[in-house]
Amino acid sequence: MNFFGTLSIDSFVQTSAVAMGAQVFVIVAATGGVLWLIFSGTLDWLWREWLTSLDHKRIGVMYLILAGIMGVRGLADATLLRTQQATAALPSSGYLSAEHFAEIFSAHGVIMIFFVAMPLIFGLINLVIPLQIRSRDVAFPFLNSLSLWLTVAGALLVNASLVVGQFSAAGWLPYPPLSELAFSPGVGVDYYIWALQIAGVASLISAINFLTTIITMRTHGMRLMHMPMFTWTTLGSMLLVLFAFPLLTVVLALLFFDRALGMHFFTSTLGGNPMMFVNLIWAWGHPEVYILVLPLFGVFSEVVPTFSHKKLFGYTSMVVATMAITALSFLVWVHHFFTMGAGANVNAVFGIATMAIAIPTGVKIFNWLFTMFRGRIVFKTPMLWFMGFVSTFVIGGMTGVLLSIPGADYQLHNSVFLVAHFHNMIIGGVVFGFFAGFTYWFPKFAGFTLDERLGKWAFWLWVTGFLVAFMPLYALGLMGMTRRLYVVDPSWQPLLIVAAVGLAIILAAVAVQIAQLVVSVRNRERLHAGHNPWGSHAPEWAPLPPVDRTHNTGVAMCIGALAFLGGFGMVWHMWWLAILALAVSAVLFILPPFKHV
Amino acid sequence: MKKYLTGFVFSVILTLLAFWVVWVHVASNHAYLPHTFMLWAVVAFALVQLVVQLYFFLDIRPSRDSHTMVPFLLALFIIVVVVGGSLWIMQNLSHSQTTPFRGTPSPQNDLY
Amino acid sequence: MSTHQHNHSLFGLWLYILSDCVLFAGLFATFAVLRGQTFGNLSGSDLLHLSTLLVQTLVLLTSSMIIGLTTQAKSRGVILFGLAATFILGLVFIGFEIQEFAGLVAAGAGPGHSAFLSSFFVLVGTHGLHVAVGMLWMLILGVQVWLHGTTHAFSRRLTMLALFWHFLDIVWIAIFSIVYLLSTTL
Amino acid sequence: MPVLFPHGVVASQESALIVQATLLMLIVALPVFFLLFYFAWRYRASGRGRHMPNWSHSRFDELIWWAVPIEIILVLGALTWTSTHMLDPHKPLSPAGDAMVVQVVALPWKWLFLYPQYGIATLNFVEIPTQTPVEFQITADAPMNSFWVPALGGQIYAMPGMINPLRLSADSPGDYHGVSANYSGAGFADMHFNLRAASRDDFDTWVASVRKGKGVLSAPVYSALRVPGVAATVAYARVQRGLFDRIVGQFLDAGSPMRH
Repeated sequence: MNFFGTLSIDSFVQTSAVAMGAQVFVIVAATGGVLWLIFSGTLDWLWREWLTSLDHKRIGVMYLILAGIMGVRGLADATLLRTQQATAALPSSGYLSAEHFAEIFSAHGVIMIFFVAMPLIFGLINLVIPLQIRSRDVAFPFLNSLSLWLTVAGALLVNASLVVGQFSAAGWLPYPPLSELAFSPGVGVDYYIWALQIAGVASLISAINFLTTIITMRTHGMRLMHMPMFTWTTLGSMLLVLFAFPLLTVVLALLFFDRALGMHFFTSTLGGNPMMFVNLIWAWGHPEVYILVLPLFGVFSEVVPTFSHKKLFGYTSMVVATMAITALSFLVWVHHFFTMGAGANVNAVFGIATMAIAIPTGVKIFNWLFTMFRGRIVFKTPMLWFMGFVSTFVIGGMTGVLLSIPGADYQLHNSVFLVAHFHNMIIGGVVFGFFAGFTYWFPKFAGFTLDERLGKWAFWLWVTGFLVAFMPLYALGLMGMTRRLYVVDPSWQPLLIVAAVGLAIILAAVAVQIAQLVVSVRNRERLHAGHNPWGSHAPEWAPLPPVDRTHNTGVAMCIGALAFLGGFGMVWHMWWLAILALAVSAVLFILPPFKHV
Repeated sequence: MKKYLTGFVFSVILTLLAFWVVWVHVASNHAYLPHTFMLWAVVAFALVQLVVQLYFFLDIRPSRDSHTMVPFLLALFIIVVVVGGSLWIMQNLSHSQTTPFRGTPSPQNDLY
Repeated sequence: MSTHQHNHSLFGLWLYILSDCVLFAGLFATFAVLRGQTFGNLSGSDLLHLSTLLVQTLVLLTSSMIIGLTTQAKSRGVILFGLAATFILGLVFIGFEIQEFAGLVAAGAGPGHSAFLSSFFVLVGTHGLHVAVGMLWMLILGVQVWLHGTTHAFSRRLTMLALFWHFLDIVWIAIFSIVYLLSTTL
Repeated sequence: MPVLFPHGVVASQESALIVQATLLMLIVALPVFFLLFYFAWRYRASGRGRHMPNWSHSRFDELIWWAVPIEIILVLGALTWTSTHMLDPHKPLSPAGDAMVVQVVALPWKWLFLYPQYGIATLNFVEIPTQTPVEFQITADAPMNSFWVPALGGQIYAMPGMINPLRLSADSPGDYHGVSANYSGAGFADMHFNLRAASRDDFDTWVASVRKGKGVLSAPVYSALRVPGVAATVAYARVQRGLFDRIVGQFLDAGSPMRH
């Protein structure tokens, strides 16, 4: 038994210049960051005020910072993908190898979903939910901190793969048998499994935490049907996490057993069934989409009334629609694999169930529109994001319904039409929704608003960039271009170049947003906002009594660090390390109750 | 106190009944009790025991507060959907795709 | 600790248990799909040993009742006795399971030998792992009550443990019925 | 745009379905766009629109936007049910059962086509007669792939141990692009093939010319194809008997009752 498992000095050798560049960058950035912290003397402050904090607001901010950092990584991946496809029209093969391209598109998807979108919504939820239900904090502050640090551990594992070994090259959902040992012998898929396994546990803990908070800690007199819409949609989203993530845990564990212990769940040999993986992972994967988008629906239900100076139209309908979406999202997962060969009955039933989700979603949109009706609409940036959201989301919704008709899906599935569709939903829904919520609630926490002029610039650049980057992909899909191609047919090149320009515009938008933050902080005196700058009637804006400082603990962060080590041990088959990390975490987790019995 | 003992007695009886059915079936070399009867009997005993334990051990009853019941019912719904759905889908997938040589002997591969 | 905290933790645990039920549902679905894939190795009916299984089942059932009764007890001695009894019964249960697994592996029917065996080992093993975690929890509570006696926080934790343990017994109903007893219908 | 301007009966039905469904959805989508921008303009703060800050529900209005989407989805649902059964890739195109059979094996990273009725095989290209229903029987000896010829009709997955049927037919002679649509490893981008649809006479001439060739698809030749890599186009004059069955059968359990 080797002490270092399968890890050897060769594991550090990267094959391409781009990969080596990334490796050096991560090492330099990590050591640079740590050295700066130590020598600038901020480490102590950081530790005391932030890293060990159990305050939901600070945890929320740290989630957002994590999402920001990982977002930069995800965008860098996107840039590599877009430039490769724009330049690699045959006979040219671009600058990335097929394997490296595959690693990048896999990492891009994983990072954007698990380490950008999820932290973004958990960040917002952490910041706002306790204020909205007017409770002192969440139900389990320690578990809240633990969730954060486990998510960070997962994110670190993904980035560690840049330095040691490589990341999965089997796509963001690694279908077997490609992801089995026979076809993916490296550690890439194992990194994937453990990064997601750890982040998945974090999400599950958060879900329990926020459900308990919302159900048991609402302020006196706030009945369920008095809850603000953001609280309602968060409730729906967290119920989905609670019941969907165990399926992810199962499917990843089984894949790991196949790979590490020679079992046969999803292999094509000895009776394993790869289709079962596809079935199970989408039983998680579809609800996951609604986990991401539901809270942002809630954000718009807060933003639209505020800026229309009017009450939200059809509160009861909104609640019913939210819960309908929650329940329906568990009934549709087959639409991700209509083309696997199930019979017409199965496909039709799940196709129709999928379309049914368009009903409550449509109702929500009409309710927002009729909140604007006979209002006094002020177009501050959050409201602009809403306009951008509806305009793009309706397109995405229509293409989504197309994909849910099996007969049409046979021609659209796995093409870049599909890629355009889900980016349409995630960017138009989740990203724009987040920006609306972020701009809207920012003054509540910072005491000043964000610069409006730069905000509007960012908005227009984002919308333009999005349209330029993704509308061509719809057309390319209809031209028969499949996803995940590292070299492309020359006839597709012009539109791919347009898409790359679109990405450049999005990058410019992100740059403007960073500038907006910096400028706003510098002009905070001028942008100073009272306790309720938008004149909202929602409960989170009412002044709160000062909160007594919660006590701090570094235990959660230590468990996070151990989870990273344990995951690393699992990836490299250093079983002793994994067991040790688990045992120490268990002790750390068990000990506190002994102290205050 | 009483509820645990009642639940226990009921559970023991139901367990023994389920085992007895299978035992009769096995001991008679599958002659007694048809397959389908046994299948439904075992499933029925399990379901009843499930309800018994939920009721007597976990205190799950319709009068419980909605905080407990709503997530419970939702979980039940999802379990039915996931298990039932998976079985239906997987069954359908393997039925609608044909595999060759019905009944022919094993293709022990002399291929390679 | 206030009764408020009591509600939180118990409700949180309840949510966790429901979530865990879905985890088991995933494993059951996998088992059901793969159970015919024996590839010449042992099949479900080969694994059925009615007498051992009955003993195992009754042991777990009894332990579930005992932990339930223990939550009603007031004195430290009775509680310690209840915890110890449950722990020992859990140990017996796990012992049977380890014996079964070891026997299978020795007979060349380990989890890597067919899809059916993989799904069998993982489903039953996951339940066993939960039982082991429950026993660790019991051990911790035992030490706590031994050191500090029964406090309010302690009885909250004991209630939670009992809830968890009952849940494991319920999962076992599904396992002995579906995995073992129904294997004869295959 | 082969998806919207197809050359096969199946693809034509599928593209018609795409167009129909899109038009149906516009019934909701266009009003949404109109209302969004109209309300935004009409009720802007500096505008003259009436302000009713407390008007927040109207049972009648809400009924309309629950009812209208429900009805559209009912229509779309009916369309989905019928079209899914009509376009079921497993359903024969003609009732007579006179389809030509092409067995397809997705290999790492090439496509192998066997013509059981003619005893020939081709690698990385396939030829079929026009105006004839063709039944592709698709399997894989590789990770999951998806067999897709956009101009002729929708795709279906190629998986080890399974035979997934896909019925297509070409209206007019021509060369159509075929691809794998499901990522299957490093050589995935090279996993495309040309599908040539030729008139019956040209097709028969082609078959005869292939038969005159030398290449034999024997077990050793097939073993070499299983090695991951990209390959050129090849035509085989003869094929070892039972090859396809054994390719599929290697993943199956002979004694298992689950085998159908």
